[in-house]
Amino acid sequence: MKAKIIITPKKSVLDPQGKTVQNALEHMGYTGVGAVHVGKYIEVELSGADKETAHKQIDDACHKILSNPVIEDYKFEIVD
Amino acid sequence: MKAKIIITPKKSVLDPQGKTVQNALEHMGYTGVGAVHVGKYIEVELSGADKETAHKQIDDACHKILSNPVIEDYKFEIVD
Amino acid sequence: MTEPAITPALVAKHNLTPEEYQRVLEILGRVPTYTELGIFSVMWSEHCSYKNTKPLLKTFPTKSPKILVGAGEENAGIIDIGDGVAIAFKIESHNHPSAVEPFQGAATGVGGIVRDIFTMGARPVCAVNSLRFGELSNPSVRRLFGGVVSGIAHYGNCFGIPTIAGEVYFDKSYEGNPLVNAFCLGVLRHEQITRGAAKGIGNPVFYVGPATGRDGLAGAAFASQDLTEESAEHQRGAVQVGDPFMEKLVCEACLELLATGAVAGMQDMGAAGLTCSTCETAARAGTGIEFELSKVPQRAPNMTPYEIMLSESQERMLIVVHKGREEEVKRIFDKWDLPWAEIGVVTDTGRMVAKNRGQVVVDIPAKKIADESPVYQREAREPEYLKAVRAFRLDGIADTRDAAGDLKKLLAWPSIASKNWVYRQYDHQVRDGSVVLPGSDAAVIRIKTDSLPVMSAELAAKTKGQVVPEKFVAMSVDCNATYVYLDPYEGGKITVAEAARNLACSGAVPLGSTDNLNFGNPHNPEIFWQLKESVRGLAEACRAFNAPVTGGNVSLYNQNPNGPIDPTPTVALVGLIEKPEHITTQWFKDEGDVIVLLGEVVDEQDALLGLGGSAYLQVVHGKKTGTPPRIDLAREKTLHTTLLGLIQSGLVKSAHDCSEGGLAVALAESCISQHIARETPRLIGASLDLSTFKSARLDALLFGETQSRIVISCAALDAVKVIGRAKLMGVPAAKIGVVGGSELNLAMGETKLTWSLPELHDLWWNSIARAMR
Amino acid sequence: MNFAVLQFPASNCDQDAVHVLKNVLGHSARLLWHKETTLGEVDAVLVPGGFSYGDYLRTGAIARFSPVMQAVKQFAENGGHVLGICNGFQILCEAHLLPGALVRNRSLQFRCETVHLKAATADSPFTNKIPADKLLRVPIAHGEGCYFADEETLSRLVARRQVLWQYCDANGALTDAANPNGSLLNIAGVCNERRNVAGLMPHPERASESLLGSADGRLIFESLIHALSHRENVKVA
Ligand SMILES: Nc1ncnc2c1ncn2[C@@H]1O[C@H](COP(=O)(O)OP(=O)(O)O)[C@@H](O)[C@H]1O
Ligand SMILES: [Mg+2]
Repeated sequence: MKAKIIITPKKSVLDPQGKTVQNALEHMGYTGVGAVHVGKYIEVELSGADKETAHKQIDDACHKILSNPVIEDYKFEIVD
Repeated sequence: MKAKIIITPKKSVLDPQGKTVQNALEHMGYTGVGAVHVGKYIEVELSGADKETAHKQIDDACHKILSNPVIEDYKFEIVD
Repeated sequence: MTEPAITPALVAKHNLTPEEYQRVLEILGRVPTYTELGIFSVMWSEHCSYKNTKPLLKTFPTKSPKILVGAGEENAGIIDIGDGVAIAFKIESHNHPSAVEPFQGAATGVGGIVRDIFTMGARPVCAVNSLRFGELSNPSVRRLFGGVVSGIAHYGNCFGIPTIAGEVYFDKSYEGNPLVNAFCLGVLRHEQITRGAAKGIGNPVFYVGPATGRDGLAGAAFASQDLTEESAEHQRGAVQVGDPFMEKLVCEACLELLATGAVAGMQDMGAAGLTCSTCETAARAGTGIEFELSKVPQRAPNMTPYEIMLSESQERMLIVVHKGREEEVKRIFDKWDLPWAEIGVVTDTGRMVAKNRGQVVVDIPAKKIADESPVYQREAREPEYLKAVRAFRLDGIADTRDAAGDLKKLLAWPSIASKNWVYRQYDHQVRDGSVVLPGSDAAVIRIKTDSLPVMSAELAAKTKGQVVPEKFVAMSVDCNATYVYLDPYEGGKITVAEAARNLACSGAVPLGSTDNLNFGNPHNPEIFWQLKESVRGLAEACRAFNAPVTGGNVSLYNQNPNGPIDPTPTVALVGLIEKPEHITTQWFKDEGDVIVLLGEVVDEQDALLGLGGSAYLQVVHGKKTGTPPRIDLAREKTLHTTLLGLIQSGLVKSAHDCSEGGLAVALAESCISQHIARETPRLIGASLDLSTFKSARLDALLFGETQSRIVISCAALDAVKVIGRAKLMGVPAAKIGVVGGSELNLAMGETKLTWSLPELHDLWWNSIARAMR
Repeated sequence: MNFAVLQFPASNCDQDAVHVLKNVLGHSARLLWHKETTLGEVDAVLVPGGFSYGDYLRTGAIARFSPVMQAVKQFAENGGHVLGICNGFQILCEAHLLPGALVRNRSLQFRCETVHLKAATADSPFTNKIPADKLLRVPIAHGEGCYFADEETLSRLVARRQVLWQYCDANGALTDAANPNGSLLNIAGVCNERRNVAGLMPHPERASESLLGSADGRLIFESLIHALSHRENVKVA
């Protein structure tokens, strides 16, 4: 099993990185580029445990250590 | 339209961040945690253009600027 | 859009008392709009108005012939350092935001103070910070500590400013109430001083920098209340995120723009953002200002006038431009790819008027709100706990039986241990000016011609490409809050004395100071007493050392339901070193050099022999009590001038003051603190004989914190001269040992102690890193 | 000599480089804005340290696409000498003017400290003045200075003596403890195959005056200046 986690800056929070990448893409001539958001991708390999327990554990970990709930949102899926 | 891009360190590249997250998870008592890999998630909002053109542009951008092929792999999807 | 009706509940929610609200009604002659209510709320918060501390701040010495811009006049004070060059510096707190989000809170704290400095027209050349946390055994403290340090590193490193000094203390009273005080120093020529005044009726007003979002909404008001779960939660929704990259561009663009001469006035948007910058600039110039909110660049959709006025989005500036010179602003900000907008105009009405799509939403007399905030004379009462503190005697404390072990414990105590875990994360060398890096008593930077901001054509013609002689500026930030807690007045004096002593050890003469008063809730008379008494001490000491206060910051309400912080009036002192050869560091230099102690080894007049409030009592006996050591400012001053005289005569090879941990810690640090390169300390031994000093107690002799003491070393041939000259000046001086060997040896009559230097070094150098692992 | 020191948004060691080249070493040096498309009259290009574009996305990734970098590429292809320091090294790697890449320090923390460096060869325009047994004391200040290249590239670098500087301890040994960031083979700096482009993470410009603690970094600039004044008439720009 694997957990695939995506952590992104909250929409209400300034994302200087996203803004800078957006400007760079525009400068390089890519057309039709709108807002860019840069976040983190975390892949956790999981052994044992059933999917449900894994789900609970990862959710908890996301909340407690993997993301910073003050400025970030997270979502994840557990895949085989 | 949106491009969702995932950039991960190549397996051959040292990933101290992944290792640190793995240790932290173990430390906190999460069980069955295997290897952890930490990468980047980039979301690009796209206007106009058809999906195919968007696909081409994003692939190009990933190759040229969003990832560094020496150390990273990328994959992406275009969603509505 | 309909705005909420103004009700007593809404007024209370904005932290305005009924009397204050009455005052609002009088000033306006009508009921305020919702936006106006918000404006009064932040402008009259402690953070912006100093309404609880103004009477105290007036007691600081603020004048000297060298002061070009004094306390309270502008964003930062400015002092002349000769040859047409001046320095601007200031300290500021970001405590509450750091408690909520340590990384961003600390980062934006750095951003804010750097902005204050370049707003004055100065180029920021170095940063300093003063940090306080709970104890490292607590995981949530470690998270805060780690987050704050990496936030400071992130912002300062990326901006490209060396962070060259600071202090870090760990004490239970800061658990949940961390203190993050950031200092910045900049340099400029006298002619380049820029004012935050909206001068020139009819001049256009520009907004430059990134778009306004909902971040940090009413942050100034948040900083002006106790830290509770509720207030923190409220603020979590609006965390300010710093963008040091943007700040660097804004700084460069502003300095470039100032050189065109097109600028009539400039002010950063710090606390209370657009509100504060518009009404303060108008109030300073005695003018009015009128602007259109829909022209303000906005990051989020559907922002209300209230939100736009109160947002604390970072890295924004307000610039008043001479009419007809608008193109220059546009050209330069376009060059740096920075957003700008012309949002308004300077008027002669004396009012700050904000319109939203043509409709007036704010109309307030600028001077009244900026300068005529309510002022309170708070009640002060001596705290109860001081009775027990004063009653404490050493009777119940047995003298040390393991002095060797005690020194090791002290060196490994996080508040004394090396802070390299912190400062190695900061770029402390960018800008090619760091002469004495973190790790000695005071940091020293070099200022050279190309450190200065670009000149206007006019100024360039006047200076004719003359090279400014290199200048050496030293700085140190200090506060022993335990002392202040145990005796606010003496503690206040010692805070300044220690900073001055650190400067003296580096070879510098004080020029001025800036202070950050971090306290609990001033409505509590015991806390207000702490505040009042420590300000009395600070003021007296600043006078004694000729270090007038050029500005500072007040951060009250540093308390959570578990209680207030120890009173922490941090002081940063800045001084000048005349010649590069006078720059002195704290570590021993050469084998055979003689070690001399300047000052009285133990203050026998002190019933606690310097052990009250000492690190030793805390670490070895678990007691944080007792009256702290006394200080005699006149003697201290003589000590500094004497040391400076010796340094300037080329007689001193190293100088290190005795502070926490006393003589033994100072000696050990002189043996182990020189760091040559990664994994390469330079350890140099010493043999001391303290037999001639008759102290009743060994612990007092070794670890007592009697004030006004400095350990110096000099060439053996010079020792007699050094001691003679010191005595002539009335400073006690005695040879206490010799530099050399590979151990630290101490003899006192029968007692012989030996420490291995690698062991001491490891305990001292690595203990914070170990705690953070 | 005529040096051009590139200036990207948020370069922050640009003025330091100019200071050393001009005031300390007495050559002519000027800043060159990233939007410029030509280099003008120059003998060598210096890509300074800093946080170009905030180092957002990846260090050096965005700077690489500046107009001035296209001119630098051309200059290098014509044999012109280019030296990248810290962020400049990262930019040159991103621009494929140098092999490999720089990734996060293994400590995951920014590191500012002085390191000992050893020149692995004197056979380059950037090391010719460094005595064989001389250890240089030079500061580093970076968060992403861990040098990485795949095995094949690495062995090619070694075989062709493109590794120019390595982190070592006070005795010159290439130990793990002396390695501040986890770089493979303790690599602190490399050059290209043609040996006219080099980059290193340490900051020689911060070690060019004894007042600042070390003047060892000057040897690197002096090597370059020596090479430039003895080069054959290569046509550049
Ligand atoms: N947060 C920090 N940032 C930078 N330098 C620091 C920090 N904390 C401590 N230092 C440096 O470590 C050294 C020792 O600090 P400290 O123990 O407070 O000295 P002292 O007791 O002499 O005032 C000083 O050079 C100081 O500037
Ligand atoms: Mg000291």
